[in-house]
Amino acid sequence: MTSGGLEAGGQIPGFIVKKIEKEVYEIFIGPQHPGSGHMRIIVRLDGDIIVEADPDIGYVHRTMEKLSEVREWLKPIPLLERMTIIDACNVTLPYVNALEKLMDKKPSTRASYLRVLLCEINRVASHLYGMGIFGVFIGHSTMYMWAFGDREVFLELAEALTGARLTHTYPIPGGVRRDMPQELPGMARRAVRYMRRRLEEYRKIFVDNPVIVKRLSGVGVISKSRAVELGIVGPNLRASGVKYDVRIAEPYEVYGELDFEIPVFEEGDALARTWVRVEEIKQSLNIIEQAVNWLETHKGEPVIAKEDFDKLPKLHKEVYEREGRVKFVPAHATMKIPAGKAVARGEMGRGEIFYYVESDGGITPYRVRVVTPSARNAIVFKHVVPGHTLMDLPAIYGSIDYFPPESDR
Amino acid sequence: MNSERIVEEVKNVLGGLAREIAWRKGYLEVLVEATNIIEAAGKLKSMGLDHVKSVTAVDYPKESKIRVTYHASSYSREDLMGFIVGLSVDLPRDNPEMPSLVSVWDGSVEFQEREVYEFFGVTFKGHPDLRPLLLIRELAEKRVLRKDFVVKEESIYEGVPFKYD
Amino acid sequence: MILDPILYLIAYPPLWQVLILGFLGSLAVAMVAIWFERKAAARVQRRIGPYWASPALGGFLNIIADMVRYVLQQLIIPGTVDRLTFYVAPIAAFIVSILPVIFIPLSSRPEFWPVASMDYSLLIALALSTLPPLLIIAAGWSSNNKFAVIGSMRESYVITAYELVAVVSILSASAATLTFNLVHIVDAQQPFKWLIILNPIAFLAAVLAVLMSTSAFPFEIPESEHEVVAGPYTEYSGALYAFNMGGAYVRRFVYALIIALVFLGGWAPYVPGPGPITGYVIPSIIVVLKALIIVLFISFLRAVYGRYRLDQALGAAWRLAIPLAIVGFGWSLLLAYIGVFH
Amino acid sequence: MTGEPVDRVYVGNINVAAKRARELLLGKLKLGEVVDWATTFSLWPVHLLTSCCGAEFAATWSPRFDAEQYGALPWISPRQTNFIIIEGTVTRKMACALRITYEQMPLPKFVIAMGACALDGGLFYNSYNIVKPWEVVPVDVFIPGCPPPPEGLARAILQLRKSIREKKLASRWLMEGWRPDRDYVTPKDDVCKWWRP
Repeated sequence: MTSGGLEAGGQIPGFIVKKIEKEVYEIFIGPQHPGSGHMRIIVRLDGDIIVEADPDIGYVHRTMEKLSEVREWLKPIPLLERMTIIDACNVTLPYVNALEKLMDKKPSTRASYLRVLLCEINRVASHLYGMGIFGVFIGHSTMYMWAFGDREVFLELAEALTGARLTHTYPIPGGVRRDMPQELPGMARRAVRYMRRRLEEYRKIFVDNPVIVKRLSGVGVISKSRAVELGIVGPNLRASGVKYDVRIAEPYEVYGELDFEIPVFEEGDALARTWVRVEEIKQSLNIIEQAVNWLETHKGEPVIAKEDFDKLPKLHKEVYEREGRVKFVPAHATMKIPAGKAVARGEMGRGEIFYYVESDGGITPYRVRVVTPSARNAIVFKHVVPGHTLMDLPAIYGSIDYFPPESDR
Repeated sequence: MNSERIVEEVKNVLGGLAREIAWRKGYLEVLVEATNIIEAAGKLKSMGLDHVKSVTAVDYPKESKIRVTYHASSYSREDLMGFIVGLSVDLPRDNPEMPSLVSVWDGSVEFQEREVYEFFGVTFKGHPDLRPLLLIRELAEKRVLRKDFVVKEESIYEGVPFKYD
Repeated sequence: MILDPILYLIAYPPLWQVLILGFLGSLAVAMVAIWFERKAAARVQRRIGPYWASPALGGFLNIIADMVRYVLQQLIIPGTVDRLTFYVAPIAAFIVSILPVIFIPLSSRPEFWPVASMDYSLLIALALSTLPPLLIIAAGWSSNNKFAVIGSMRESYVITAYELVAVVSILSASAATLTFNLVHIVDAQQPFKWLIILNPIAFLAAVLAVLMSTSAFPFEIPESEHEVVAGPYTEYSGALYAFNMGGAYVRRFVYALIIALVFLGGWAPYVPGPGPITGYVIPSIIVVLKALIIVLFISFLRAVYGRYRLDQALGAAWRLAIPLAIVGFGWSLLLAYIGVFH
Repeated sequence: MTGEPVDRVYVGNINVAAKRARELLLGKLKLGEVVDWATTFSLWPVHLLTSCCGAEFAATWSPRFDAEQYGALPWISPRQTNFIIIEGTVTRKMACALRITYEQMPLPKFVIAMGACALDGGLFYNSYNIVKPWEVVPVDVFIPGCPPPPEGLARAILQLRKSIREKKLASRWLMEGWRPDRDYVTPKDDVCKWWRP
């Protein structure tokens, strides 16, 4: 393919001329490529078979761990939720939990239920996002459009609850920012009913579509033992037969009191991963219903911790009574947190998120370490993709629901 | 399984390897020497801690050390799922070097050790593919997550030196 | 008179057919097909689709805007391509895609179609319609782009799979009617002895072959964008890309014309009468409408299916479509033996 | 023909001919207005995702907002598109991809920068790994917000269409070779330096 000029050492701007192994065809998929997202996969092909895949990530590395170290304790919350903007409550909740562990503070039960409600709304939206992207990766544009259209329903629900479509900044240490508006329970029940009906239509056009089933079954198989060795998380892990979910393993918030199941599949292929997502949406809808029912019947408790609420000045209490909205006292901005090391984890839509927060007693965190589900799933590209054909790459990529900004932080 | 039992079990498994075992908020920290970390990790893995959630490094310029912690947990043992054990090792700050644990924990630490390498400059001996993961070469050489790399901050504290000596 | 040869040259029917039906007609059909594809997909996906360019026409002018934009955009010729092939291949592919139209009759009146009434018109039309893929492969190969080369390789794999199916299933009409002349094939089907009713197996195989040959869903493999960007056309921009993109729709239309004549009875049950209106306009409209139904059906599949993997598509062709085509051919021989058409 | 020596072929100066044809088409025949009209209804953004505003970019083409009704259709390869939407932060790694993609696109081409990060860095203003996109490519329309809602992006597309029609941005390149309203932005330092060996 290379002409004589290139081999003779000619340089073309933007290109690199180097020798590669004989018989191996090296292609660079991304970052500007319809099948790559915000990353690059360097794929080496032997014929049509991938012999080596090297994920080159870091195209969206926005240095959140470093920036968290120079901001006051509350400010990393909006910062960190930008890494998974489509799953904003789930991604910041463990950080808040870690702060609460350091401060020995417990949120009020009502706040816990509100957090869980928003987390599950986000989980449904996040799964729909993943399924839409997956659909378009294997050429099914209708799935993309349907999933993104129905995702708007849940974004609207989140907007009614928090005031923002995507970046809610909802949980704060000791509680949440706002109480639930009056009309939310009705909206949520309608959304749940609608989504249950739509899932049936998804099954008809996508999950049971003969072309899709043929395309996905037996592709990207990760066995149970291999999944454990690679340390992958979330729906990908549960599709391989490992029954692990942080909501069950180490229940945080009020997940221990709620009634839900963890769907587990044994096949470990791309189709099973899709099915796990569909089933998890169903479970999340159940949780939304339970949370809304509880919130409707238990009114009156403040949405922040009792000791914080008592300290609020009179004006702020009036605002809370009138609008259900918590106004911060300025002292929050420069609050100090006792020295110590804390670890917190939570279950995002894509899997387990892990926070390590260390305080030296100052006004900013000493160290915030965050390991996101996508960062742990990235290893799949290196160890599972080789051996498949090139056309399987988008199927595997879409089925593990990899979201580069989350992985790169 | 409660928290006392797990401390007991870790103590039994590690024997004399552990220099210090203490509960932090949310995890059990086990401090070992860099020379026998592979042995300790192998023992923890045989106990059922089969994957690593996070390879966390923290820079302590005052004590001139970098602490690398492997936060391990279990997928296969249901009673261990709720606990996290942090296997820590202290490395000198000027030439941090330790054996890679890819041979023990395989894929779950492979990319995260690359991250620690590029952010802190910790060299993992025996790592199959040690090169920067997220950063470009120029930044990786600056060891950006160490405390002596300071980013500018415009805030109400502007002008106040923000420094960890 | 000296004007006579000039008039004859201008009014030479094959020229007319290529100019009017071949070029403008295929262009119009391609635009309708693209518009329908976008609007139908939008309808299934609960959207509006192209609209504000011309609200009265349902956004049809949007397709013209796209075409104008492509034609008048900058034409980038990368420094690393094989220049001659890069220029020539897409244009030649477009022209060759239209050429079979010369041999496709739209009326049984011989005064309108002197060339088309020749005795081997079906064979020649089929032979010409198998040429463009070679030029597409040349276009991809000359681009000197890795994605384009992979796309070309896939195109060549797919050709080997569908060509036999297309030829055998369409020639099964000849086996039934004992002629290669398209006019005679249509006349044999008058008024309702259409081959789609008498031999649905061959029709099914032919439609499968068209799906594969024009990279329609679920066989959109050479241009599968999530692995090989735009396949053989990755490096093409501006007018040359418009040729490439239009060429695919023209090929689809030409195949649909052949199928409309061979399986859907052409202008049957209408019998062309004398004069240009009854002898040419009405039958040609009937044929084009039948072809358009096939084209629109193929376009609609985009909204319903994903795409198969390469090996699955090849497997479907070799294991399913080729046996189907052969069975259809045998069925046609049986029809001929019984003497349905004679 | 008979008797004359055939040793010389007379052809016109192709540059002059092209210039005249251009003046005729654009001046007398109003082709420019057709080009401007066509470009406004055919703004196809290239598939380049730079950051998390991509979530709202995707939502803009979803059934609820459906930007395809304005004729904008996300397309695959830069060679066949004329429009980049920068979705938020551009990191130093991504700046190289952004610049290469921009240079691969045919003229006339347009850029919309989405989000506060594309303006001045937004939340990440003091990060060590970001660049300002307007230092890398010329930007036509900025959208504030973090992230801007889909309505904001749709409105930016309408704004871009308006300025194309009013300032004849699409047709002027045919006459003058480059957009007259904008200098050709070249990055101060080599954005792809990190990638070269």
